[in-house]
Amino acid sequence: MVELAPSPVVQSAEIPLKPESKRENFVRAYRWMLLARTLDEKLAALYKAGGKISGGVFLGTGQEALSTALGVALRKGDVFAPLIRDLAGRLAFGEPVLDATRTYLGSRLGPMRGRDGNIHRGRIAEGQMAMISHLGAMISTTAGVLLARRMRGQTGTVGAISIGDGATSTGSTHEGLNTAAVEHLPLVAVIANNQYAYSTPTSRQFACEDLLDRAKGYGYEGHSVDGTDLEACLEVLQRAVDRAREGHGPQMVVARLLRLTGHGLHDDASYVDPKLKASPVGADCLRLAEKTLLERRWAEAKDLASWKAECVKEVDEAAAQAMRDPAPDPKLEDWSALNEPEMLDLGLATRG
Amino acid sequence: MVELAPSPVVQSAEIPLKPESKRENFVRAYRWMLLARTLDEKLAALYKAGGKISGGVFLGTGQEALSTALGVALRKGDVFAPLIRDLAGRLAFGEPVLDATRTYLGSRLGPMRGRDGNIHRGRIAEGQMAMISHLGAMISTTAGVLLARRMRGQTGTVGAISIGDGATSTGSTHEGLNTAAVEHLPLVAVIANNQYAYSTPTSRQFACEDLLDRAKGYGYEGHSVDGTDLEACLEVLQRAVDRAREGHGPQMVVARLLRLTGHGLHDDASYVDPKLKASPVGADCLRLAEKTLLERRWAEAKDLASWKAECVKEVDEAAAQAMRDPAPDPKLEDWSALNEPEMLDLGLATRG
Amino acid sequence: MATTYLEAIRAAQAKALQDDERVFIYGQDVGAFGGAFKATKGLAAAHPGRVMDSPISEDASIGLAIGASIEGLRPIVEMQFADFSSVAFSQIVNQAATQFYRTGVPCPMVVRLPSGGTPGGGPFHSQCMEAIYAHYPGLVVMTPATVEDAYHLLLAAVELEDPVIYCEHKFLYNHLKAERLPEKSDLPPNKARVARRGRDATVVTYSAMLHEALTAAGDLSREGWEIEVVDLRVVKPIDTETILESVSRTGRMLAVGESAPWGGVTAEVVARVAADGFRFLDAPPRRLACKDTPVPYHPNLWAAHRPNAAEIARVLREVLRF
Amino acid sequence: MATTYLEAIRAAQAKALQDDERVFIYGQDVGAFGGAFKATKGLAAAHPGRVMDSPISEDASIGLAIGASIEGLRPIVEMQFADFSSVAFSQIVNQAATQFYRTGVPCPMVVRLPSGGTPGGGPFHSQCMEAIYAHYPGLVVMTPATVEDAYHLLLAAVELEDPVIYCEHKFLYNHLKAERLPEKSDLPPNKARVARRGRDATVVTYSAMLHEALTAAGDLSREGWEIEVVDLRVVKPIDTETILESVSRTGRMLAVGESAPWGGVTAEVVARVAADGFRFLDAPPRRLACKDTPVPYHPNLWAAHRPNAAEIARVLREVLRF
Ligand SMILES: Cc1ncc(C[n+]2csc(CCOP(=O)(O)OP(=O)(O)O)c2C)c(N)n1
Ligand SMILES: Cc1ncc(C[n+]2csc(CCOP(=O)(O)OP(=O)(O)O)c2C)c(N)n1
Ligand SMILES: [Mg+2]
Ligand SMILES: [Mg+2]
Repeated sequence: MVELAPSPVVQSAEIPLKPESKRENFVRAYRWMLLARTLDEKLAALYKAGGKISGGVFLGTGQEALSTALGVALRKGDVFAPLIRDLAGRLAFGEPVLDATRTYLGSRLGPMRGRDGNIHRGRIAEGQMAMISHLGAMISTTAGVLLARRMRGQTGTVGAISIGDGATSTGSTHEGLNTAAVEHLPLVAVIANNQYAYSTPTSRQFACEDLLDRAKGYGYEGHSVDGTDLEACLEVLQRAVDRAREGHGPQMVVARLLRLTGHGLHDDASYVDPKLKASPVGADCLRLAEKTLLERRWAEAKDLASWKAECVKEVDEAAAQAMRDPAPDPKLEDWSALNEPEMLDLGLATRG
Repeated sequence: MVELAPSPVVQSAEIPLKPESKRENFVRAYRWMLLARTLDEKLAALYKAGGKISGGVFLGTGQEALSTALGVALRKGDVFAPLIRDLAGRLAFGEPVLDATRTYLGSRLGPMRGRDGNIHRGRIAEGQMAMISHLGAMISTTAGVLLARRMRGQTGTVGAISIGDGATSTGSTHEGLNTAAVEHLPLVAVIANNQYAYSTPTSRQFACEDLLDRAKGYGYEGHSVDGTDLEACLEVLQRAVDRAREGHGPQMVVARLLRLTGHGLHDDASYVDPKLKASPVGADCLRLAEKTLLERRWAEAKDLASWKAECVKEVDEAAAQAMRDPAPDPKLEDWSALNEPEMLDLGLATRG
Repeated sequence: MATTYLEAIRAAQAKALQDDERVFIYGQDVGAFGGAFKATKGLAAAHPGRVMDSPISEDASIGLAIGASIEGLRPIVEMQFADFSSVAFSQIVNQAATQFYRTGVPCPMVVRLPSGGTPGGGPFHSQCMEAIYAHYPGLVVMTPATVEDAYHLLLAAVELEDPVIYCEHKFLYNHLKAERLPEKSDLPPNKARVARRGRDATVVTYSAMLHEALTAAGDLSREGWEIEVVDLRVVKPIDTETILESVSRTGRMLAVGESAPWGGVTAEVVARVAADGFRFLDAPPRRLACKDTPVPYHPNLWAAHRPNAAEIARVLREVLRF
Repeated sequence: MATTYLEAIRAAQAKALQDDERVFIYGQDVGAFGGAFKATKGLAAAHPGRVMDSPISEDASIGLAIGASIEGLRPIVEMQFADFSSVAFSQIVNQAATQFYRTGVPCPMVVRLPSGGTPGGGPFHSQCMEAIYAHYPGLVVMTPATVEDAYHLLLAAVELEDPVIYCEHKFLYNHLKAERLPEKSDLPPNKARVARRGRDATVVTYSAMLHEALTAAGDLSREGWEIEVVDLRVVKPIDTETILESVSRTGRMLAVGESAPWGGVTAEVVARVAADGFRFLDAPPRRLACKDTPVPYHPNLWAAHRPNAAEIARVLREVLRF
């Protein structure tokens, strides 16, 4: 996908959009969504083929509009702590496709060097946080990055964190959200309410009418959005990111959508309520975006086809590259969890 | 204080109060407050005398109206997880004065047998939870008691938990409050916003305008109350407890007041903003209640004096008793943390 | 039809629900879905209202179980992975573990921890936390290595009047099979098992490492060595008696565990043998643990990170030749 | 004027703030109030904006420090009591400890844990958690026993490119005094100290127990025994070399720690000595820990719960007479 210019949305934060740029914006976002969907499909195929991918594969199917909208609303230099369904947002924020394929396919050359896997990848120097599994943990960590920047006098930066409806129940999420508010940090907390946490419906997760009701209780500005609607997502996420950047303190975005896949690929999601699937919340944001593109004549069917072909090509190349890469070699590892073992390690040799 | 009949407020949950019972109610509550204040004063004197009390002493000064109101609104058979400033509520809920003096003064005969101290005391069989220090931990535990009762078909029971403004920041509080809501349990969560958590003002604790804003986000019915006003407290706490008992799910009460003492007796609280002290929030609920009693002719000065004398007598006797009690003796301890050590313990004898 | 280790865990829970109306199960996705690993499959349907999905709130889940326990019920809490019990750590070690000592009111409950490494599991889905919980007074920590023990220890855990941390090993879930589940255990829960008789050295181990040790013992027997293998079954309290009895006959010992090398069960076992069985020892007691890093994700690295049969055999040869 | 252990901790933080602009302090009541124990007294005024009160959110406080650390700052987080770090356990062991290994980005930060028992402290204000954190790969765990070490190890902790759990003992805060704080430490942070030279047996210990051990050694010297006392200073990594060197001369050893008897530093030390110093041992290596219950509140019980000089002397006599 080298043809794409660097995300122009950076400017959109400063200059109101002209009608042309609205189209440009939408098309660009759509193409990130398409790339993410294509990569997810590839990973699914590789996983199902067996033997190529170790560990779980967690797809973002149905959440690409929301995730992309966040990714494009952020600028280079911002910080982004994605969660498991944020492939689209990662790509839009600047993560190379090769980082994903390398991590999933066990290349030694991926950002985690085989030490951690799959969705846990990140590049801290690029502001791409490398999540730990414990849901909510990355919120305070992202707040810490923002606090450090403020202490050093660096301004204009935004941090974004992404969580699901289920993760709202963790103590870590609560403490992280609250701490960011106390520090009045430019944090954007995006909650993808995709109706399930693994198999657990929201009725077993919280008892409020709308998760957005929590915004006030934390002292966040709140934004609601239909997560199936790319246009709405682009607008709302941009607004939230802008508000944070302009110093209005932390922002909470709650999106309604449905997870259109199992929790992971091992899960057939047979427990998902068919009524939800049939309802508007169950719509596929990618298909809706395509409909919009065609209806508004922002693209023709052949454009869609050729963009898809480009995505397939990029993804296939990245997968092929990752498979040619060397695997991690235990003999090349230093097997130290400390950065300065030489300074401290005297005889921690209880292995054999 | 044996003269006091068992709290008649049990009935008030069923029968609307007649004007006479309003007075009775107020007087009874005032006398619990007075007893708590008297006991707190005694403990403070003993602590300052030195050598008599080990560990910290945390007073409820200024929070007696709120705490008492909760204690009297509960019935025998309910569950109450008090926090550090709830001496008044404990007494009103049925804790003997001797439990407090024995625990503070290191008697072996106290409910904790010297194994845990002071504010950590409790009698689980009486529904008096024995708190651990970790703020928020008792919320889910109280929810668990309520859940167990419901599973066994026991109805009509209410559980109450008490926390401070500072404790709202813990993950444990969040998880506990949310879990109770998901289970729609008859829990009453009383938040005493006394403006400080140790030395930390609320501005460093949360960024919402009012902690009550959190009620909606958790799906609680919310109640606000002026914690300096006994009458208001009696009314609001009774309403909250009634609503929970009648099946309306968890209730949140947020009280405004000021901690009129140090965090513990070791703390002179010199950091407390003098403006707050001078403001209505800084009023002493006990003095206000006395004013009301006199103004309404519900009592005369000599009644107050004689009630006080009774309290002093009861407290002095309990303190004297506790001091005559034997201290814990390590030789009489079995030094086992397991209930069935004999079943499992084979050779855990690494001591010497 | 053979029963797997995982099926044994499910069967034990089914029996506990059946036999004891105080029992209930609580945890993420344990209800209709049957749990992330299917350890509670079918139980919600068979016991309506007694197998409940929790929010993603491990701290509150343990707190809730403590409350239910002191109120007379017998909760079994499933953690989705042992690793996530870290956010319930305070409730486990500070409240559940201290309840009986502080108040005199027992706190019987079982916390099931799907533990241990599998290829691709990575740093947050592979942890062994038995040593963490064993360090705290007031907890019993079980680490079944066999299908039979998975079943009988879990039943014993439910019956015990104390909080039990039950560490079930994910690597064994479907790998390990038994012909049938015996009605009764051949051993009470407080005894270690001599899993293989030997003469020349003793390996003390537990959980998945038992099988690596047995393989190593098999390999060494072809070299003429007879290795005795002791399966601890329960790591707190530890059955020191059985260990010492074994070492008194073999004179040599190696402790093997999958968790981190600083501390852990291996340190505890070696320290006990050194203190109480010094006179039996003909060679230094040794330890084998995983490497001192987080559990790596990639299967190549994972395989090198954990102890395995070849390495156990290698160290045993050193012990034997001392 | 003499400096206390607590003042040394404050002085080290003052110096770190002064010398390194990346340093900041974060924790409950550490700002204007100066901390529950006054370990940060005056620092907020001297360094505006760099000593910050946190909400009561230990998990978020550690998470925040991790974020600031990977962004290039050097946070010092004060836990009000070590016991409350239990609610930040996951962030410490799962995020701070794994950060460098997983990402290659170092995570230098210091978590100060006011640790250990005092009369009346009770189960939740007395814990020693060094063994819990030492078990996890990726952390350095310091346990200063002297005023000088309180100062120099804290400065070393701030400089180190790894996360450090700094266990300061509350019992020593005001009891322990030194004439002056030397400019430089006589030892690098990776070396244990021979705190007392001896010939007949070695006590390996750390933190507050050092002083009990020294008292015991003094008492035994009046009986004609010369006890060597090794102060570990840092319990992860452990300086095995110094321990073995000592045991090679004395032939006997006792490990003493204040924390719980299952596992802990004492198990790790005995296991190392047994494995690597077996040939030096003339008697079984022994351990002494607290009793296997929560730390009791009442001073009578507390005094019997922890090891003390008399008991150390008693066990040492057994070791000596073996
Ligand atoms: C503290 C914690 N407990 C349990 C898990 C296991 N887990 C991983 S994802 C998940 C469900 C998350 O649901 P949600 O937050 O709604 O995100 P979604 O998968 O729907 O995108 C669970 C329970 C975890 N990662 N962390
Ligand atoms: C998890 C946790 N962290 C820290 C503490 C130490 N601590 C005890 S009371 C307290 C302040 C509590 O403030 P608040 O909740 O407002 O109650 P108040 O004292 O004002 O009644 C703190 C920080 C604790 N008990 N638990
Ligand atoms: Mg979800
Ligand atoms: Mg307060």
